[in-house]
Amino acid sequence: MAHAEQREAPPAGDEVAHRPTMTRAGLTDRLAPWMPFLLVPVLAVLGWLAIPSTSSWLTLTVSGLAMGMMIFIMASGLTLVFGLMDVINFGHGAFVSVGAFVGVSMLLVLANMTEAPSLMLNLLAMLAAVIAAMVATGALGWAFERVIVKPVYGAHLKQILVTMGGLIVIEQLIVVLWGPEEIYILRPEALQGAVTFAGAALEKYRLVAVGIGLALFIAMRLVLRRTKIGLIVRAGVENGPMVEAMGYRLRRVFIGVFIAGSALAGLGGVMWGLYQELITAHMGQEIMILIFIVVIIGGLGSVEGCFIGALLVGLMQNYVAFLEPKAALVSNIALMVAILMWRPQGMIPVVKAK
Amino acid sequence: MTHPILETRDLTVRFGGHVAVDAVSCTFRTGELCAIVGPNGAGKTTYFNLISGQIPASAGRVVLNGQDITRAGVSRRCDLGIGRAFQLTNLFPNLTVLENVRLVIQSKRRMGFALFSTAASHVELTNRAEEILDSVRMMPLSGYKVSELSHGNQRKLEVALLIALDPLVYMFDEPTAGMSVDEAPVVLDLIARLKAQTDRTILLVEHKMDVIRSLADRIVVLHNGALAADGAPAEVMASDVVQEAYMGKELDIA
Amino acid sequence: MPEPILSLEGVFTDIAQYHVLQGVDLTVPAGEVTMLLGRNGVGKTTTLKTVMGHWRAREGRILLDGTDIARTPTPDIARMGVGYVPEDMGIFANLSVEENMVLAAVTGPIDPARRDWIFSVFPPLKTFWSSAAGNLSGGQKQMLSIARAMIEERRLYLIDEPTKGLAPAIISTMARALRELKAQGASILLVEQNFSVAKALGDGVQVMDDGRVIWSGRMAELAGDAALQERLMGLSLEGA
Amino acid sequence: EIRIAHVYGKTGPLEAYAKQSHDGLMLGLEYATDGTMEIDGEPITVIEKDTQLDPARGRALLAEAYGDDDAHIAVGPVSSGVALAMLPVAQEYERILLVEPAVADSITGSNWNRYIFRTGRNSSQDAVSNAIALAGPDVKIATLAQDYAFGRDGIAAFREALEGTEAEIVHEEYVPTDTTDFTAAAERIFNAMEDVEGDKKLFIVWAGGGNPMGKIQAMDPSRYGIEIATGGNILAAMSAYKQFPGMEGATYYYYEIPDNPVNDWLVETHQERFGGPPDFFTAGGMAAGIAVVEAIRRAGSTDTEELIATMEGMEWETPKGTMRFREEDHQALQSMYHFRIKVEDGVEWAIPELVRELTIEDLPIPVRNQ
Amino acid sequence: MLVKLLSGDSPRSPLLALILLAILIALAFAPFLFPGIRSVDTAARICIFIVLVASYDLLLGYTGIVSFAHTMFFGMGAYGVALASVHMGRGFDALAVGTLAGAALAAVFAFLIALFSLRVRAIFFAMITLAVASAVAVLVSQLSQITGGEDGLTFLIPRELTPAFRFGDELFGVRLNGKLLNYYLVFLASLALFLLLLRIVNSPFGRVLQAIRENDFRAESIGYRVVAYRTTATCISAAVAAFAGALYAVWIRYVGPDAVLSFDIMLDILLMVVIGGMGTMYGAVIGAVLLLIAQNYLQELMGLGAGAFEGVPILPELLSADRWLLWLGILFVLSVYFFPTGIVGRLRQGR
Ligand SMILES: Nc1ncnc2c1ncn2[C@@H]1O[C@H](COP(=O)(O)OP(=O)(O)OP(=O)(O)O)[C@@H](O)[C@H]1O
Ligand SMILES: Nc1ncnc2c1ncn2[C@@H]1O[C@H](COP(=O)(O)OP(=O)(O)OP(=O)(O)O)[C@@H](O)[C@H]1O
Ligand SMILES: [Mg+2]
Ligand SMILES: [Mg+2]
Repeated sequence: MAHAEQREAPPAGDEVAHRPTMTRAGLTDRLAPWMPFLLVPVLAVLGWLAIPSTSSWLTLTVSGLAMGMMIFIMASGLTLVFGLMDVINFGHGAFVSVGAFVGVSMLLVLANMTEAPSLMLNLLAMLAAVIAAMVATGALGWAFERVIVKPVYGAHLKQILVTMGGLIVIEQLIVVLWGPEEIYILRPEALQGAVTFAGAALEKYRLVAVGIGLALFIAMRLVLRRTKIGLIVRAGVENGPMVEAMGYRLRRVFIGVFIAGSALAGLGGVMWGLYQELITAHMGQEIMILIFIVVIIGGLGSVEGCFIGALLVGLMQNYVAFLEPKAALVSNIALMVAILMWRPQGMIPVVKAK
Repeated sequence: MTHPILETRDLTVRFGGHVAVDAVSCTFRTGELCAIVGPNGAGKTTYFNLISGQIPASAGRVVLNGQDITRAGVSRRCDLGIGRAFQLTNLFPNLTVLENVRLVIQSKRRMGFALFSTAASHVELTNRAEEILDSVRMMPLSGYKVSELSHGNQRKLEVALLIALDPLVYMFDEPTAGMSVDEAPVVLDLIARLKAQTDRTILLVEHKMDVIRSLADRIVVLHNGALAADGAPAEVMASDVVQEAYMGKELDIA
Repeated sequence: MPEPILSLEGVFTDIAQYHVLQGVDLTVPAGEVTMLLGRNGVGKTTTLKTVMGHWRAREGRILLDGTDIARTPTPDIARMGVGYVPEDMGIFANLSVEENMVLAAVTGPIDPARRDWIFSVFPPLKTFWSSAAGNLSGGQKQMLSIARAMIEERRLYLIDEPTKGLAPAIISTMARALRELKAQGASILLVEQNFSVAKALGDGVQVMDDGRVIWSGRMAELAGDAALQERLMGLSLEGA
Repeated sequence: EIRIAHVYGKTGPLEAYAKQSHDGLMLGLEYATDGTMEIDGEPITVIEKDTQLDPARGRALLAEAYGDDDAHIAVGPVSSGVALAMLPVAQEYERILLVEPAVADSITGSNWNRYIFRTGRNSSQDAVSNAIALAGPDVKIATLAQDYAFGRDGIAAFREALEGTEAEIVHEEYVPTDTTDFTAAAERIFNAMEDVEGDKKLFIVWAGGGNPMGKIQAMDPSRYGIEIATGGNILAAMSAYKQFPGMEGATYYYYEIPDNPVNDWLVETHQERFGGPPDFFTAGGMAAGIAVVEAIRRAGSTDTEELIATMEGMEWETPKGTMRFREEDHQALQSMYHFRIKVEDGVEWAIPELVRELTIEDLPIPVRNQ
Repeated sequence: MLVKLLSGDSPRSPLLALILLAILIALAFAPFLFPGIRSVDTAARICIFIVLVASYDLLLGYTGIVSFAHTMFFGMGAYGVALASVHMGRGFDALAVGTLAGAALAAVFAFLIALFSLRVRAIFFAMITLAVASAVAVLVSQLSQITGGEDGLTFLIPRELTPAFRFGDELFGVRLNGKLLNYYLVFLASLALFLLLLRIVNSPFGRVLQAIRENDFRAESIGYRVVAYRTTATCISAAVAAFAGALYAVWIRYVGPDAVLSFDIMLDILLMVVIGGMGTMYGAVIGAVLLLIAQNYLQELMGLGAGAFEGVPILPELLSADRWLLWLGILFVLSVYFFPTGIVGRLRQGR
């Protein structure tokens, strides 16, 4: 299917040798790349058919999509690092926690801004918290890459172990620095409560998540499409020495990507911490399985896939929990299994060939 | 000698819109050595892949000894007697050279599921493996890990594995590419000896004309995925397709 | 003889516990095609990799235009104008042909004129421009690998067995392309097993055995002397 | 020498609780011995063991405490799962295990043996006191709990306690323990309660992180006239109650509520030493510490049988007033506190103001170990 | 004879041989050499974990399958024994039935999961197992009527295996009671299982697994049905893990999600395999011994350390016994640094 669309007509030259036989690809072949994008609306329609009350369906759908955005924010860094650099960073969860702690500490310092009933001030405070968290986790990511990840590029298993070790160390350092108690925090004043429309209620905070999630998605796509960075990293994972032999300083690019991934985790941490209104050193670790599921069904490393995967998970969770709470437990796993049966490489695989 | 062993009927594979192998029908007979030639990207390796089962056919059939194996898996076809060496080296990199060969013999003798005897106790396997390594002059390297071999030696091992497998149909994909001038004859010699063993069939993809001239009983030309010519070496070599599309202008630049 | 662009002086390289290169002395004169010949496993590839900095020389000097690059990081060596075609082709299978080429153009976007020139040498690259490089045929991969090195002008090309797996027609166009490179002023160090290609292209020759250069001279000398060939490579090359 | 082993989940997710519990225990020992840390001239040694919240490790450590260290009495642990695993060890070694603060009913219920005592409250005490606090004419209650034994038992006890009152449960909702998004659960509850007439309340039983209260509140349950209610919690968690001024429920401890000399000493000493008020599990730990000293002092020996005889029915003073080990199941009966939330500026958490002390007599706690 | 028992897979390093011998002797005579409840308990855990880790090594080191579901199989064995003992009453028949049922269930599960590895990439498979294992753990805690939920199950084992059973007085100061018998049951069963695994990895079958790990594509094309081999290996590995779980249940007489199903155990196993050296079997022995001793005694050691640095600002805080996890994490990282091929690999390289 790689040849489904030829950019240019075969060369005109007089060479008889190179004119491979081309036929038009079948409809299914041409539709295939778009299938994942259709899944979200399909799922929403299925939900609408299954759920009797429309206002309930609306609440569930909108808040499910918003939850998906939040998950996407947390997963984006992982898919970047996992997909581009082929590094399984179990420590990602710890970065989420650190982001939450730094961000929340910042918010506690800026209490007068968060408690003021002004949306502007509140958002400014959040911005400050996010920046602080991203700087902190970015810096931590830099150290993590240098000390922990660098020796294990290419070895998945060792990555799992070493980053797991890093996870424990970071969590413990959080406990040393912030103490073992969980920290409760209220969202900024203007972001508490919900907006109601058509009998459905949506937390205001989720709207913020939607905004940030969309912005992030677009920004990531632009960077990866418009620059060589994505290419360098993907090629570097496959054959690092060759990339260097072309003249790229692979190390620097790798560090940069890792820092970016970690900073995104920090952003996710602030968002998640404020959503939970309760932060613990383990919070990142607890959400990791969900994040992994999203990244995997997306197709390791694809930002689009991760985005769709997150939305699907958000919707699925809400629908199933509403229809049959008992099944909520396995809904994500079932979703993952189903998608992998359909597309063993995830919905939008980045890896095209062996 | 004239007994047909392997046959492909309208064998076709499409990658999206690209027809890489286009309705190739061809019959191979026991005891013959058939060279398959064609420009780069003509579909030779893909044709091999279809026969040995690495990729599923989009249409058409593969028949071995009268049995339709179009749907059979790779290992099943191997059991039935199709053996394959790869164009790009494809070995067990962290095992020793000897172990690589032993594994093949072990498979040939169907001992893979022996759970409770130690591998070391099967001396006969080791002996046979050493014999084969000796025949390709690789005995001195038997203790090396494959990843420590130079490229040319890996190519030789690739050939050795196929010989160890001893299938009914041998498929060589450019066996001498990257081999130095003094090594290539060793391998070609081996192939010639296989050919002398009249109950084996050999399919050989090669770009070196002199090799083909000296070994082949018959030449099949693939071009843009389709069968372009099939016949005795001399007449096929002289045909227009081959001259134009394949040979190009000979290296007359000296 | 012109100034050497690359010279190796007494280079020793170890890989793990093996002493692979054992004092390689070798020069590549500027503007020439130098052939590096030798049997399997004598260290040709290792020599190229040592120049690129993939393996590090334990001892000895590697001079590129007079600067010792024995300790220079690989990317810097590449940016000094060295193009490298590795033996295993180093294709990025997960990227498309286009992406492979875009990466290879280090200094900026691909120059369309140069791209078209490459298309004329290797037409299949044009056909499969946007498909995954991992799906190319063996010979097509080989073309891509060479094309990547040629996409920008370099001063020195290190090319490891470029003709393996190529059909005769493509070999002759490739030979033509290498000559054009030479005409543009580039120098080439070429490892080759196909002696007719070597003979057609080479100006100078270095023959390796056992981790050393055991003979060096002009191509004409070697090509005309069957006894010398027999002595150096264990076989007269003309017939093969 | 009197050896007391404190076997508890010092490290791991419940580390914060563990620390409170241990501080409380030490303060209790100190208070009961007037700072000498001696009982009748015998010095007390406290041996600490960390279960890391692993039940198997808990068993091994308890065995070690009794066997290798020859502890006379063991106190702990934090987690119910670990506690249940440890119970048979006490029986095997025929030594006392004083459970604090693990809450599962079955510790002094179906899995009980005669070597087990508990100073902490059990789930029934929580449930019954909350039922009393919430009950009233025409009260209709929906419940939300985690879908596992602890959550289901808690609701069952709550339902039982409501029997005979005018209140009634109209909907029970259970969600997986690790739920983070409560939209669906809330929606189900709203749908179920929408058409119910009366004084509608949503009672939440939740252990560990997750904080469903705030999230459900954000969905504006007042649209349907539903009020949220829940029991007390540690101080840090009480900050989330600030969104619920006026909410009622029942709690186990809040440092400003009990009015007795033990609590006064505790609050003062704790402020001094740790720079903050004592919390939930500090009070429990202290009750256990005092109980140990009292029991040994009254028995005049560390012999297990004599201790059991002394402790059955023993009454002693704790920060929560007088507690009594019930003879049948060795559960410490104690007061609980019906509260109403008040929000005050400058206090980090919401303050549960005492509405009524629910004394031992007010609380019909079922005996479940028969 | 000895070589034969080891299936011809000698330690290939004098130091390693010495260490292994020392471990064998220490475990064989643990109750006499290190009397004390804690130390015997540690010894028994070490025995059981050696088997568990070795069975994982069969999967990971020899077959190249990364699975996070190994504790699930371990748990099945343990729950098998527990449920059988609860329902059939205490007795050896219950132990046998429970063990076999657990192992059979584990094998069936392994078979089903292994079918997945057909379709998906290795790392995807790892994540699937992770998700399935966590779902099973939650399921076990939800099905409290059957499994005892979070609280787990406590049960009685045959009296002959408990301290209450005496069969003599004292030997070298050690009481001859059922606990001792229990220890030797664990020890001998573990030894037998370990030798069995050693034999399997050195059999022709084991070689095929290695080939598949190296290059499954090529293994298929020389005639090995990769799926069949992978599945068989997964099933064997799962069954042995279940046996280990059964032994564990017999030893601690309690099962519960935290004790036999938790992800922490999975991590421990992984760490043990990697520190010890993947694909060596002996690595399992070294890894298990090292890590369990660290886990059991690191805290004490650190307590001493913290005491020594009293007065220095942050140091005691970092060295406090409660921060032992921090140091374990650091150990994780360092060990992968300094023993990239594991301790066994390092010893075999010389140096
Ligand atoms: N998996 C695949 N997906 C898409 N296209 C493929 C795939 N495999 C092969 N092709 C295409 O099919 C064509 C035939 O490839 P094949 O490898 O069979 O050529 P070949 O005749 O062996 O050439 P060479 O002599 O260069 O090895 C090539 O153009 C290649 O790009
Ligand atoms: N990664 C490695 N580890 C150990 N030894 C190696 C490694 N790579 C190469 N060698 C050894 O170094 C020697 C030289 O190898 P090299 O690849 O340079 O040979 P070559 O001259 O390029 O041969 P060929 O013509 O076969 O490509 C060989 O003997 C080979 O076994
Ligand atoms: Mg080919
Ligand atoms: Mg080479």
